[in-house]
Amino acid sequence: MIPRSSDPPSAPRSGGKSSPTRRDDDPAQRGGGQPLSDEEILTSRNFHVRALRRAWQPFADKSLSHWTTTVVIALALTIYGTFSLLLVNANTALSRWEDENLVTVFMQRTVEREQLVQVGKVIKSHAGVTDLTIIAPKEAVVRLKRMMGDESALLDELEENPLPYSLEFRMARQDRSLASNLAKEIGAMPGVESVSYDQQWAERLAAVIDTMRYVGNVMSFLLLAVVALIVSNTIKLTIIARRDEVEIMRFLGADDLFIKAPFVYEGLLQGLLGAAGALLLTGMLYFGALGAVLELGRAFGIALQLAFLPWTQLGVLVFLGAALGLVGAFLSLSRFLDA
Amino acid sequence: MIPRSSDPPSAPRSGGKSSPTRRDDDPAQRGGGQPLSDEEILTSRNFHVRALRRAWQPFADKSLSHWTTTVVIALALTIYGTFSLLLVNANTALSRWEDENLVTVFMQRTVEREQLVQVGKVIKSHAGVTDLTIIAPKEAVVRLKRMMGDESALLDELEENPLPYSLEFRMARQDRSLASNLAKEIGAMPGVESVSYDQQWAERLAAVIDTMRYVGNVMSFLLLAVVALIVSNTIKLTIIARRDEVEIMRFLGADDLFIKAPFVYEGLLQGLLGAAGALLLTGMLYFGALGAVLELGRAFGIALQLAFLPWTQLGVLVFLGAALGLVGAFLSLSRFLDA
Amino acid sequence: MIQFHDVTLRYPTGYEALKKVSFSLPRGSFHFLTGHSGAGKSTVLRLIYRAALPTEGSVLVDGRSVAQLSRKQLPALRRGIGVIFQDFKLLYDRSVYDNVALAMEVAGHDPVRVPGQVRRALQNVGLLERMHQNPISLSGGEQQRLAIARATVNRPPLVIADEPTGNLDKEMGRHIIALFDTLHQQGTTLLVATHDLDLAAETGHPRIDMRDGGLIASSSLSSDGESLGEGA
Amino acid sequence: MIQFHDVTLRYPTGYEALKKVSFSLPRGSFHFLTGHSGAGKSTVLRLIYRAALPTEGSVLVDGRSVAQLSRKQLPALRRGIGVIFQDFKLLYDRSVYDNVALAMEVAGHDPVRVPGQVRRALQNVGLLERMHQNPISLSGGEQQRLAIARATVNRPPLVIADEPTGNLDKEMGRHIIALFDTLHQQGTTLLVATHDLDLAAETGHPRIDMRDGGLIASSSLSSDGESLGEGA
Ligand SMILES: Nc1ncnc2c1ncn2[C@@H]1O[C@H](COP(=O)(O)OP(=O)(O)OP(=O)(O)O)[C@@H](O)[C@H]1O
Ligand SMILES: Nc1ncnc2c1ncn2[C@@H]1O[C@H](COP(=O)(O)OP(=O)(O)OP(=O)(O)O)[C@@H](O)[C@H]1O
Ligand SMILES: [Mg+2]
Ligand SMILES: [Mg+2]
Repeated sequence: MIPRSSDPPSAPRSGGKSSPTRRDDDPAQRGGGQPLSDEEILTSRNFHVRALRRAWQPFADKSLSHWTTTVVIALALTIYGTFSLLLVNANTALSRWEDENLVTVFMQRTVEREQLVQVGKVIKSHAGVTDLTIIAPKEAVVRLKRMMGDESALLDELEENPLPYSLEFRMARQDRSLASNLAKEIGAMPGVESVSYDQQWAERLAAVIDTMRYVGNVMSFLLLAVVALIVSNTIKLTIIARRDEVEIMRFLGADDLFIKAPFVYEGLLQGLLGAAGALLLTGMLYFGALGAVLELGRAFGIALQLAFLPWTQLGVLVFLGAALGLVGAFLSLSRFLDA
Repeated sequence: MIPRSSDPPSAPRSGGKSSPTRRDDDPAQRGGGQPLSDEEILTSRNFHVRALRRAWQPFADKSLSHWTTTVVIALALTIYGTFSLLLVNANTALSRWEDENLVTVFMQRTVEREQLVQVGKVIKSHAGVTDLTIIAPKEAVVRLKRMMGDESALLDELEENPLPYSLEFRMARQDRSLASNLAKEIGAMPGVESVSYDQQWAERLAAVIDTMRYVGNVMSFLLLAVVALIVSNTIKLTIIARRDEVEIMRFLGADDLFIKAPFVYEGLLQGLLGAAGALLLTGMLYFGALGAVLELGRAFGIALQLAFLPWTQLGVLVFLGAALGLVGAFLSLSRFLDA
Repeated sequence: MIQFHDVTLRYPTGYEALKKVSFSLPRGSFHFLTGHSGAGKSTVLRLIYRAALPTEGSVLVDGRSVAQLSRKQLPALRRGIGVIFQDFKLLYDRSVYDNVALAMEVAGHDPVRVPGQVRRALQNVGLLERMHQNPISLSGGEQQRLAIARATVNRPPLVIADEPTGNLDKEMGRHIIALFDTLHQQGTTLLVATHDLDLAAETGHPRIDMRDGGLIASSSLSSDGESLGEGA
Repeated sequence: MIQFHDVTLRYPTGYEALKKVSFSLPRGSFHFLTGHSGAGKSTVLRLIYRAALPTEGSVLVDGRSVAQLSRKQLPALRRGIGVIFQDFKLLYDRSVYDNVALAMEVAGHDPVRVPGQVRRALQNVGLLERMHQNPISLSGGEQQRLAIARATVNRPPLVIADEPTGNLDKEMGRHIIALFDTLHQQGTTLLVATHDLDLAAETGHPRIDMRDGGLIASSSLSSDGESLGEGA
């Protein structure tokens, strides 16, 4: 008889019937030994390591869908991060402007020193007034020239300084609402030509920023919801690819957590990797934009500034990444594993 | 004997052996009849209808992944569309500004009428000069006041108009490069104080727009590449879900095109639906932004305009959607069906 | 070990696959479950590891009604039963070895014990040399033997086999039955569904005979002293 | 119809599943292919519908070497062969009817002809009443019969069956063989792999016997006048 290479001759035909008795060397495992309880399995030191390794598998296998999803998360969080960056800087600009809150009192050209001092006293007597300064006509011309830029040549022609004295002061934040009353009162005093204050501008800008913030929040929410769906899709992909595995593990007596943990870790991994990518991208965008903004500022002669995201916002980014991954995972699990 | 309800008593046990002879009523189909050729199958009038119906199936089944992908395509194309919208409008603004291309010649305060006319003649003699105007000092003050806004009160104090005569003209587009030479020549003439022209500003703005366009193109390309990957993932999902079906159809003798067509249609459908969504969203954004921009313009006293995308750009959007879907489909097909 | 009390199972299609089936198998027994294609053999087995629930009547395993097990208790029941599925249910994305090892992992066995026990189970069915291959590259009969190795590697107190020799030649079929006999001698309870009456007759183990969802009393069964319900 | 010339098949693992196998089956013949589990029966069948390519030697179907078919010609070859797979290869996301109809759609049959022919094929295997069910709800043997219905619905000139009665009781097994006999009488060429020597013996059709990847000459074969190569 030709030897049957497909059936190792040692075991099934010849040694098959005797080999099962060899299990005697392992008495704890005899046919009838009770299997471990759920708790014992799940608390076993290897459980989470195994689940995490299983979750990492598709990334290590360079699964296109997993890396794509990670990139998508990174991009979405980068958009969110860029938006935060804009808002943070717009807010800084606004509060700096609000802090300025300069009120300027223009005196008549014919004003007398007496009147100037009188007006200064009245202003000082009001609550919340700070940084009161008197601007002499000379100083005023310098400022006007700076403001007119290229056309300042016109002013060189003036034979006599046409500008009057003026007074500047700021108002403490809490008393800001009084500014318009104060402006009216001062405007009525003798020797005062007119009063201007930029509170109105600040209010308009604040309204614009509020709208931006609102639109941004709505858009970010939609964006993140879509990304959660994408994550959930990717995990659905894994679940479908492992549908047989899950069914078979169920039949072999695997616990719910044992089956689900790898998918949850998978979502979490995608989210965290995505967040890491987003931090990197946002950082790169920041430095790119920083150069451009400074350049632009120089070109238009304005001193622009750009701050990076504060730590709390960076934390929010990482948290959003993790949350996206987990929400995506649980969406898929509840739809495709508990049915 | 108890009747075996699981085996219809009519057929297998009793009538089984005789029923195959009934095929005689269909002589063309006898065992040995040649099956149709590939061409005949593929050109059959039902082929594309069937493939399209099969492709629509997951959408009709409300497959989360298919609709998500469609939304993702829509969002990506909307971002692209919004970007185009910005560029189109920035370009319009730029070309309007370039059309302005105003050159202003400030005369000395002491200029004589003779000199003024002389300068005007020289300017006129140059090619490409249009719209030459003389601005009297009175008119100049009105303009300066408009420019200074709130601080124009200062000018009221002037006892004597301190501003000189000036001349304004524009240059035709093709002769624009001559502006700086012309400016130098005029600047050297007697009675001329200084020459200013805003060509430099236009050049700076053009540089900014060019950078925007470059960054935008790079970003759009990346974005669309990612979206193509997402589409390809969704189709991969379908392919995996139908892996057995594909294998079995291969074994049954299905042609390549017969197997692939539904997936290609599926990608195309996703892309076109996404493009439709993008048109809708971009339109909505446009009308939303239009209100905001006009509002903003009013607040800051500038006349802002916002045009919608031209037809060609809308066509590009639809084309991009279709291309995304097809590229995604072919990516998946080549990776998962031809292996 | 296993008790069926007037079990009826109607599938959602309205088809009555089991009709008032009653029987009881004591711990440590070895029974064959025979019957024509579609008689209800697989359905009986599915009820035991709760892949199906009875429409009427009750199924007890180890004295507990499987229908009343909570979601959390089900895995423990299944870890106590080694099932050989009619369609094998192997995983084709991992090696022969890993297929068997999975059963031990799921049951939470000490990792150091896994390799030795997996090798022994594979040797019992003659697949030790195929350890590193993918099951897809095994012949039909080899896959069936792999399913047997996986079901027995944990040495569960109860082994349920659905047509375990359908893809095996006579010689290999006898070898598998001999393997079951060894398990039986060590105290394992066995229930083996098959359509091969010759195979069942050869061994002399009691037979439960089914026809159209009901039981037919069998001589070897009554001689074994088992209580048997009437077929519908 | 089918010719094997010194066919050797070495799998990537290095395992030699077929060793210089030669035989030839004339058009209109009906052969059994027998052998132990792992002998190489399924491998021989896979070579015919080109799910595998020979390492050495050549396989001819209808006088054409299958190895030399272009990618575009392969589908036509397969449409001419009705295959019953050992693992059935059914689609569990559609009805019994649709499983059979798919074979006709793929072959591009006139849609109006599909329903009648599908019904007849299902009736032949006793599954007409199960038409609207999902194959997942069929018993093992019923699924096997569904696979038979699908393979024969197009009435292909060549039918290849891999263990088509492994999940069927004797009575149903005989019925299927009778169905094959009817096809045979109508001119279909048949090759049926099985490990059930009794079933093959009963029918009197010639047998090709395999052992470890080689052929063993069989009396009924030589009496049939077929040329047979030597086993390795
Ligand atoms: N989910 C279901 N829905 C409807 N009918 C079902 C379902 N599952 C099984 N059946 C029917 O119940 C009957 C018994 O099925 P079962 O699988 O128990 O048969 P069996 O004895 O194992 O047959 P075989 O030897 O062919 O495997 C069959 O006729 C089958 O079609
Ligand atoms: N892809 C593969 N890689 C490696 N070995 C393989 C592969 N496919 C089959 N084999 C081996 O080739 C041998 C013959 O396999 P084949 O499926 O032809 O056997 P068979 O006669 O059909 O057996 P059975 O009756 O068990 O189905 C087996 O030992 C099998 O393990
Ligand atoms: Mg069954
Ligand atoms: Mg085989």
